[in-house]
Amino acid sequence: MQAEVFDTPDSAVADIPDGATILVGGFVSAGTPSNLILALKRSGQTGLTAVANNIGLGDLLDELCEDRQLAKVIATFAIRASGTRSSRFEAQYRAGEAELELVPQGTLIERLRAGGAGLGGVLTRTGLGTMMAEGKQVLELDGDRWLLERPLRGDVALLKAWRGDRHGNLQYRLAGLNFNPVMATAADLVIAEVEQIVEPGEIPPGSVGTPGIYVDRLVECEPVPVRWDG
Amino acid sequence: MQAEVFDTPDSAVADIPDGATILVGGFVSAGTPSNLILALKRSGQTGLTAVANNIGLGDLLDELCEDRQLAKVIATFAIRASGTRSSRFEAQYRAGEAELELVPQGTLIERLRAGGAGLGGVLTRTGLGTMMAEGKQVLELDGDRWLLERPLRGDVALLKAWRGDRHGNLQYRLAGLNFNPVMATAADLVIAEVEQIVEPGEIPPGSVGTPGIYVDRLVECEPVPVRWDG
Amino acid sequence: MADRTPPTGLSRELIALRAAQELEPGSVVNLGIGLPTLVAGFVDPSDEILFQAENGILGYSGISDSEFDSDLINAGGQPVDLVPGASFFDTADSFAMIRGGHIDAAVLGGLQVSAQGDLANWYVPARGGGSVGGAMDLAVGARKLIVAMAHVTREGESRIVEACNYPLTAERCVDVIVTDLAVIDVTEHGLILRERAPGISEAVVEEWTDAPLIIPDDVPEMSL
Amino acid sequence: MADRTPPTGLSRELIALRAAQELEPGSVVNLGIGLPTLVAGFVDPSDEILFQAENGILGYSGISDSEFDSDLINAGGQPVDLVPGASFFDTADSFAMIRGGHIDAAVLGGLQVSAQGDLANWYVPARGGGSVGGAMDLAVGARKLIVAMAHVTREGESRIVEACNYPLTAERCVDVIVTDLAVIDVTEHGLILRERAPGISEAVVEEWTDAPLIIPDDVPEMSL
Repeated sequence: MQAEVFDTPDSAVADIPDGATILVGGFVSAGTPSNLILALKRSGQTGLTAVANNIGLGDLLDELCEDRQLAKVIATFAIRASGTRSSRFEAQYRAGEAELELVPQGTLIERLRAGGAGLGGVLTRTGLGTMMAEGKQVLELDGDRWLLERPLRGDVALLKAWRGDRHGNLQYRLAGLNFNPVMATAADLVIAEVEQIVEPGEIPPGSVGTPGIYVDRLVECEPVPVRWDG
Repeated sequence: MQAEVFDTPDSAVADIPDGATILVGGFVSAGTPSNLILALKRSGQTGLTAVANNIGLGDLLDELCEDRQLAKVIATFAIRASGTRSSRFEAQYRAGEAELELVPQGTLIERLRAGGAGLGGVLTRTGLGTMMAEGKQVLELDGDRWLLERPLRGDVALLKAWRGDRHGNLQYRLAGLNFNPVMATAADLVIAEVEQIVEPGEIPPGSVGTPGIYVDRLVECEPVPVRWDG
Repeated sequence: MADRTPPTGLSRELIALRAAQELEPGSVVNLGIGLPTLVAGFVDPSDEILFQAENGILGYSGISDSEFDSDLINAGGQPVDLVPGASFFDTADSFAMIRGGHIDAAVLGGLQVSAQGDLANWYVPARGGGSVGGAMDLAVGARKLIVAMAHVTREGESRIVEACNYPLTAERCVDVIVTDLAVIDVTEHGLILRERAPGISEAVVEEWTDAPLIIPDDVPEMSL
Repeated sequence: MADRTPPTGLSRELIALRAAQELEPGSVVNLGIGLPTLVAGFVDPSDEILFQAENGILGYSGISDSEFDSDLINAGGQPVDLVPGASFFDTADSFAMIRGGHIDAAVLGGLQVSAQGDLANWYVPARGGGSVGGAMDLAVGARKLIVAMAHVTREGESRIVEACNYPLTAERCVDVIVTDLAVIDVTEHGLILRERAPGISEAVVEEWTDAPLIIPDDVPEMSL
């Protein structure tokens, strides 16, 4: 149950196939695997589906649109409400070159959690009576109506943590957790960039945010500075 | 959002009404609110439903059967497989004086989580084709069969943590987490016994196991030594 | 309607200030992106209001002036300061908190609010695509939902309507509407005008509200 | 059948030892209560097998001789020692791990296993009530399920049966059965005898197995 340590983010993502579904951790600037995203850009895979909280909001995911690597995005923030600034993804979406599936944030995380936890779905009120309910099963139970949301998984997950050890244990800092711990459970191949690789035991057992068994690959990188200015 | 600090476990549980449904955190000896359970015994409420991982396994929940306070138990471990040792609860269950609802552990925690997280239920394979599926809805989705499990909540939750602060933040130690963090989210009144009450900020923000908004009452007590000898 | 000139009401900052007055001392509050984030700057620290950011923070006090830390931001990407007793958690736990009814109040922006309290705030049909974020979960889960928005669009159309023609965020979820012109309660009897912005008459509010509005006697001006 | 004397096979400890041999180096393993907990004592530390306890520990090495700490126990309530790189989590995360297919193997006790690999291990009809614990989730979620049990009941009845008459834990979940008499694989072709306990013949295993058993040529004795 050792995680494989890679020397560079490029080598860690090199064998991701075209057409893969990739879960990308992070929330705007926090806990976002920007080194791995940039490596994916250099690596040049195409036809990818990205599952992430946001695209084009200070994250670097939008960089993957420069060479049209993204066929589809599943996200909660994708198109800015005001038209004053636009992302590459927005342009490709409007041109019909990339698909968008918008998912409420609490539903996105529950679908990912279900995918990682072996659940067949969850019932939520979120989205009832809205466009999000279109084509979805509604259950009426004891007089309440619930939307059935199905699991979501990735072929690959790209994560960012603070520290990692050779067992794959990850420790997050501050609000860097967000989507990372759940995405770690919901993909076949889990790749994490960390600021520091430490010896097993250096991360206290109570401070492990993602137990090592979920993580397949680790790469130590200086974080890419990212900031969203609205 | 201050948690109310009580001087004694007795005063913290005194106004729990007869007939209440009480979630009891802990797993055998770990993270078990034994002081609060013993206070409930002294307090004498009757007709209670207890939701807990176990009864009669080194925990003190079985003490509540001495004065027949439990009308029903919802648990994962309740009757020992071997008949060599028996609990008071087992005797009352066999005499038809107390009800038992046995729930698989992973289903019990998901039902509680759904109750706390505003979900209407979850779909699991666990229990399909067994007695646990009796009377429950089965959904067939894309060729797979899933058991629909509904949310579970309590009127009261009794928890045990290591440290707590006046905001109600709780920090657990070692394997003392178990059912406590989820139960904290799934009851109307949440009472926690802690070994130590500290100032807000002393528990590092990344080490808070239960955010303070879930906790209504805190009481500092010396833990009751408990051990299960099988 | 588009040929009339909308009245000049409160600034964005004053809408935020007035929305802040709706928050109970000691309550747990989530602020939406945009105008609502300004609300954090207008609460009295002695009220001990605890702000939750859906990206995984409970207990930030406001926007930070310190050096930017990319891992310490609110849901709008802005740097924040923490209060003693703050905590971090992941998105699953954050939305369990939101959807599970553990947030006392949310302040969200709005595009339209209907007479029944339906909210539309995530999708501008003319632009398409949209960004939903946590809005749908907050609208469903927060115990009290305050919508803070301009009363009238730039094109001169009321944002308070009989029925939303923008796609909904959630049905029957809004409790209070705070705009540059008025404070309006959404009740089972309909929309009730509670306060007017300084210098704005009941008649002006009614004129720019495209839904039936109950106007009690002597509607006071806001005290800001 | 009850009037025959069951053969004497492996001790509980040797069943655990043989079950331990089924575990892959580097794998993540959950051990059920009772006999399976003994398995931890029979793995080679250099194999770096990581034990998961469903009460919220990944990475305990075995039963501890140190002073008892009530917060550091496995699912059987026994004190455990941790390996470097261990972690703690709550029950929701623990069963996400189990149900989600992240545990390579589980070793559970059994009351009955059927020819199709159905498992019954939580409810003795004569006693009623029962204790299910995490068994149903482990049976459904573990990638490989090893059942370690006595081949025959004290009353002389085979625990390996055509169809379980005890209430099921899960259907078609068992991969390998390790008993005091034999190692049997559950395959799509049926039950296949892989190994015999020392001194136990194929015929004896067959005699005490109440389900069709495929017996290849030259079934080896276990090497313990």
